[in-house]
Amino acid sequence: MTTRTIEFREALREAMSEEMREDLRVFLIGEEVAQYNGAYKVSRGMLDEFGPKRVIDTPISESGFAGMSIGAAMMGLRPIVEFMSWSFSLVAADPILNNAPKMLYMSGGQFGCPIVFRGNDGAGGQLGSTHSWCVESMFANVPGLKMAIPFTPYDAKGLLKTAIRDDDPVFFLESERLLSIEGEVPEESYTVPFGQALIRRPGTDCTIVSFGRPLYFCLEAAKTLAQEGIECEVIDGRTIKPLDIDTIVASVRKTNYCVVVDQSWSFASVGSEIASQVHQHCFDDLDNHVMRVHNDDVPAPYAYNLEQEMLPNARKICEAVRAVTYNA
Amino acid sequence: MTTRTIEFREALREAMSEEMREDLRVFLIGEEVAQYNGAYKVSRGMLDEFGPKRVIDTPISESGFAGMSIGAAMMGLRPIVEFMSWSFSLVAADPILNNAPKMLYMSGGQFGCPIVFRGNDGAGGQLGSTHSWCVESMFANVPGLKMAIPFTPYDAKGLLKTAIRDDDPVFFLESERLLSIEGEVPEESYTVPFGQALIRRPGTDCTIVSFGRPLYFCLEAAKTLAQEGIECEVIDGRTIKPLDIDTIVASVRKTNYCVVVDQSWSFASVGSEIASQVHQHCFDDLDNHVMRVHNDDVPAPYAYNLEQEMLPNARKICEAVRAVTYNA
Amino acid sequence: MTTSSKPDITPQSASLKAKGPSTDLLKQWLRDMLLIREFEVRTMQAYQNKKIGGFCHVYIGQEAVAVGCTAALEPNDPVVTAYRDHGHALARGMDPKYGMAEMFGRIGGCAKGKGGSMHFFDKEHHMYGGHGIVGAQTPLGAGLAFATKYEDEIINGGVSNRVTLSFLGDGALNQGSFHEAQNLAGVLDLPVIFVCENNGYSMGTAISRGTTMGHDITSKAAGYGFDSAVIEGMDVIEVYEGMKAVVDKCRETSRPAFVDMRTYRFKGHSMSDPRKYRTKEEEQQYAQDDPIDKLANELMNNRGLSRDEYDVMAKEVKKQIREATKWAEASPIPDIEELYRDVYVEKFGPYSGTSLPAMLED
Amino acid sequence: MTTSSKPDITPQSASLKAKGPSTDLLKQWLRDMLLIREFEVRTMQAYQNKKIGGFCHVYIGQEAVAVGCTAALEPNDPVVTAYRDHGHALARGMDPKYGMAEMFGRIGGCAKGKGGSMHFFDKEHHMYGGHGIVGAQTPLGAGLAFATKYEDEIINGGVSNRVTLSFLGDGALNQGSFHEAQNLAGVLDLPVIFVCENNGYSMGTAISRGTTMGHDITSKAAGYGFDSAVIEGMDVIEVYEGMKAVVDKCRETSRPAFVDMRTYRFKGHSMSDPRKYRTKEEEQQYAQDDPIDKLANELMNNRGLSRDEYDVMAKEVKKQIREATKWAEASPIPDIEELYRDVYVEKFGPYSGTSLPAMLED
Ligand SMILES: Cc1ncc(C[n+]2csc(CCOP(=O)(O)OP(=O)(O)O)c2C)c(N)n1
Ligand SMILES: Cc1ncc(C[n+]2csc(CCOP(=O)(O)OP(=O)(O)O)c2C)c(N)n1
Ligand SMILES: [Mg+2]
Ligand SMILES: [Mg+2]
Repeated sequence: MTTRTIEFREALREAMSEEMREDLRVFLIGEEVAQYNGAYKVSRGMLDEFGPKRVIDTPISESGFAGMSIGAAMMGLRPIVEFMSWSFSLVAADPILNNAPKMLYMSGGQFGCPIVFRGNDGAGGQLGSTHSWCVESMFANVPGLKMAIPFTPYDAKGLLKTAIRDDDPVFFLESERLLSIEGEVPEESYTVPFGQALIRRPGTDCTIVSFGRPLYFCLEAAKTLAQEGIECEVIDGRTIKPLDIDTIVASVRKTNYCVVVDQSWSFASVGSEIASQVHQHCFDDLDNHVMRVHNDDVPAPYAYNLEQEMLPNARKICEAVRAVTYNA
Repeated sequence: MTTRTIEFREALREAMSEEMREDLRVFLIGEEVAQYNGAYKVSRGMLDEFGPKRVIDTPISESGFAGMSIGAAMMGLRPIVEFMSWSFSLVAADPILNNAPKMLYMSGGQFGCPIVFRGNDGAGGQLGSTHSWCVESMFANVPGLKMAIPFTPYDAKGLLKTAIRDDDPVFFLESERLLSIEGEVPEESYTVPFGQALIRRPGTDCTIVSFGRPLYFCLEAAKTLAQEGIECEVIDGRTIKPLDIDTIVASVRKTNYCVVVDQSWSFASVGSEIASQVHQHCFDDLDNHVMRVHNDDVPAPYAYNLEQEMLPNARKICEAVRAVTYNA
Repeated sequence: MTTSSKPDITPQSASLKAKGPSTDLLKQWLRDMLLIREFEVRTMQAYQNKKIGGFCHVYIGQEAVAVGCTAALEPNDPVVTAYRDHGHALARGMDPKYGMAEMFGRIGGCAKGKGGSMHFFDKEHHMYGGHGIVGAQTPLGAGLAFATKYEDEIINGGVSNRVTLSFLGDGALNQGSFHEAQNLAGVLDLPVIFVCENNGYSMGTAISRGTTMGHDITSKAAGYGFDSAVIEGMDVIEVYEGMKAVVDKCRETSRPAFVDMRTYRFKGHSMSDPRKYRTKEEEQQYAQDDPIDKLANELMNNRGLSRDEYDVMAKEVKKQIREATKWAEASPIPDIEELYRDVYVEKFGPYSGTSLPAMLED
Repeated sequence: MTTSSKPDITPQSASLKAKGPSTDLLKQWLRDMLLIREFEVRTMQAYQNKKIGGFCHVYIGQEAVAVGCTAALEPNDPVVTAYRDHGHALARGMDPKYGMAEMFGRIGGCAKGKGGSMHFFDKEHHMYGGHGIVGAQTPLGAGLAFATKYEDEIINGGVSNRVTLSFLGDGALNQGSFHEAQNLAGVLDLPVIFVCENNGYSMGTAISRGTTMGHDITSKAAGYGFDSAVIEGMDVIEVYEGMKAVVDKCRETSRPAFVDMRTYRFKGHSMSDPRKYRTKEEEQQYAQDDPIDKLANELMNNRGLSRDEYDVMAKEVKKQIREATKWAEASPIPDIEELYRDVYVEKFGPYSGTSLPAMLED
């Protein structure tokens, strides 16, 4: 495979463009995706290639265009719905949670929803509390949907292609903080399957599980900890639903310690879910309880120092790993 | 204290009426709360007593009247907002999650939101998937709000009065399935504080933690299990936020086993949170991992047999307790 | 079609009235309305007998709307509506046995017993539900119209020119989603008609109490630049003729439209509604407008339908519903495996993929 | 105030124009507009210098709106707006140092550095934010009006008769929450005026692309039975006079109203906007409409303001903002303890209750 280095946002764009070339049913819709080339330039150039009937600008009506796209998906189209930010998806909570993931069930198997909702998720850009949502914990509670959080440009492209081809609704959570990072991506077409976690750094002493952007903090922490003689195994879950608990369990059985790092608030979160499942599967393997590192349980503040402190940063991860492995 | 037997819905009504008599800032607003006397007759007679300026019918505009009430709360009024069902609160997710719980923070302490959102929560009435939401797991993720789930008429009244007097936003989750049950309620005014769990049945062999309606299933299961020689301690958490983890931990330290029963879906749920916290605090006390009983991870089906099977019923609880205590 | 302050679409009344719908067609409509009525009467009975659970909203009084609107459509035009959906499904052609079985919670139901009364779906007949959240079906309706147009323009390069009907209650006028759906339909030129079944009440709230400009809701449509019409919904011929004009124009122009369809529900909002919010007089007044009586009278007085013919028709319908009910009762309750079916198309974990209801295989 | 197809409220132009606002008042407005302009210029600079983070939307070009609207209000009339909120806060009377400190993320900020540019609040000046979610402030605005009325009728038995201004961008026209807010305001007779700062664009979307009837948005207000007005927002005198009529009527009748306030933002949507969606010509055209120049000219040509006086005023304003910026820079970053403050009023667990910003204690 020949590869080249591209930005995360380009990887996303390639995924969409390739799938749109392959499948006429696929289209992109959202605020400023067309003429403006995307608020974050993810869709730059797509209007030129596909025209305004397949790259569609909308008014600021998330509930309306999400619902409309669900209707289109019921008829067999395969919409990619861009939320400028997942923070703006709360106004569309009803269609995305009550319609898309339940239509197949309520209709007794008649109408599925092959749809992708995607956009920026998570704090870290000093956007204040209304604009800094990490929706994964809230929305992952709901059956009928799948959820992916890419960490590298490679995964951004591969997971998004899988999402677009998937026959079920997929919530695809990107991080604005990652859009400009670069990574190796093959020239050839490829996909990354859902439900397969990846070991981003092998280690023997403590398993760290995370998704998306906080993996950077995890890898940073792992480096620091390695200097202290603690070798962490950092696992990138890649999809929250389906969750590859097997890879996590296998690692914990080896390391006997586990820290979960989740950028959402702690209460009733992806973090608590993974902690709970790890305890269940590894009760006899664990030498300490699972530790969790989260955003602090407060609305996202604007001030830089407060926001940085709120995030599940490397310092907190180091502290958690040291605390959990103290008896190693 | 003299008591009398009243219905759950009457207990709720008394709480609201008493507080409205005491405090002119309190008002009730929602669909059909006034002229119709409430879709579930919770507010029966309140229009007659308080008039249409304090018991206010609204159009079917949850986002609008929730947001409007938040604005009123910013000015110091103390709205009680009735959602006919919490299932209909998804269309109001933005105001109730982005505004109410964050206003105090975003305004740097200037504008609090003393508001109560209340209504029916949970499946069990064959209402199908759009009308059977258990929102506790999704919404409890968010800091800045409190959350109460009453189980008896006594608590319904006492907790609701506390909620109305509270200066922070409270999500108050009732069960339509409980509205007609009766219970002893004092004549005298009283409140039930937030953050204090209650042992509904003392026991020595296994702790069962739950909230609201599933406690019936828990008590039913505890009876069955007692006949098998397993004495369960059934804890009613009463408020999810704040969570009285101390009472739960004290119980688990005694019983060494724990089952959490949560009527919401399992993933990233109140159940996973409690399981995770119990593991954290009782790692050395537990003789097995915490078991969780939830709604099955599917949209709520309409058919009676499917719905009953989906619920966290007594059979599943018994199975969980037996499974977790197998090594006792 | 009565006129409002600004009815933008008028049927070519003269010419249409001249030929008008044929007598055979009218008889068919009468039969369709009788079928819905009988279905609903049995539904109420079954509900009282606790064979049906959950919420149940019957369509009695509004039959002319579903039947007349359907008559104005092509068979493959998509339709979507709210939870008061039995009439639309039957008018669209769903065999009543599947509807009844659905409400009985049986595997033979149109949604295998998983949807219930509020969630009737029928893919074959282009009926996209049955939706429980007030207003939520209206963006879906825009989406169906979007898809028909997209299929024409992008996929098939053809000109199926389908028109979507998106029904809503007058209560849904005040939901934000409907506002957004209309604006989107407007800016995207979608061939969708929003038919407001204005029965004057959302639950116990008279339209004048909950809706600004409740006396003239087409004024709202003007704010989206829509054509609109006010149609007398208790007369199936007026419904048909009024809708035919709106549908034809929509098909031709691919422009959305709004219809204030004046109707009345004879029963309560749902099965548990004491109807204290309206007077007996008002109900009696409307009872005289019974759309079935009206058409039956027209047929008997002017089109030679005999009393006997009518009785035979009514009897046939009764029999059909009786048999549908029997069929529904005989249909088994769903296997517990159905719990984990139709959650995801893909099979994984506890989920066993999806399968179609028997309705689509018969 | 220009006329639209249906402007329902007209100022008593003759009489008002006759006396009109006094020269002193006009000078004050000029100063207020200059202050906002200078604040925004420094904001842009500070943003470029990375002293400000997050999203930042400046108000340059729209100054006449905030200043003219405020002038039409009583000091205790509540105001709420969207994220482009600096102008409203300053016009309402917030000392610019608190705003600048807020954007610098300092404890001296109006929200102790927790809100940022999009979330300016000022309780003393009845400024209820600064809200980031498009449209979300409009139900809040209805709620403020509800509360003023409720206080009058239920609590105080008095007649404060406050009027609430709820600002929104033209992009918010298409959010469901605004639709619901308007209908509620209508059925509940709330004294709220929805002022649409129609600057022609929501981000890169021209109003004609995103909004049906974009050329005449008062047609939407008609669907709620509102009075409405179209006001030329680049001329502070027109804003004041037009708004005064609307505000007075609202105060008198307790009926909501809608204003199509025609304005233009001279800069990009936010700090990162290349403005490719509009032409240089269009921008130059509007630059000639600069509301500050317009008022300055009026004052110089007809009211005897001298060049010197103007320069002194401009200099004072510059100095005030320079000092505000210095003050802001000198304000400390928030203690880490602030993280867990203001989450709940009640103290419990890690939460340490709440405290007011220094702004309210000075
Ligand atoms: C968002 C939402 N809020 C509330 C309800 C509860 N509810 C169901 S039907 C109804 C009244 C709807 O009236 P209308 O739209 O006029 O329809 P009709 O019943 O007259 O057919 C209400 C309030 C709901 N289903 N969805
Ligand atoms: C619900 C929601 N969707 C999207 C956004 C992102 N966004 C912020 S401002 C904006 C444009 C708003 O335009 P307009 O209302 O005209 O206000 P203006 O910027 O012109 O002042 C958008 C799309 C948001 N903040 N909230
Ligand atoms: Mg109705
Ligand atoms: Mg604008």
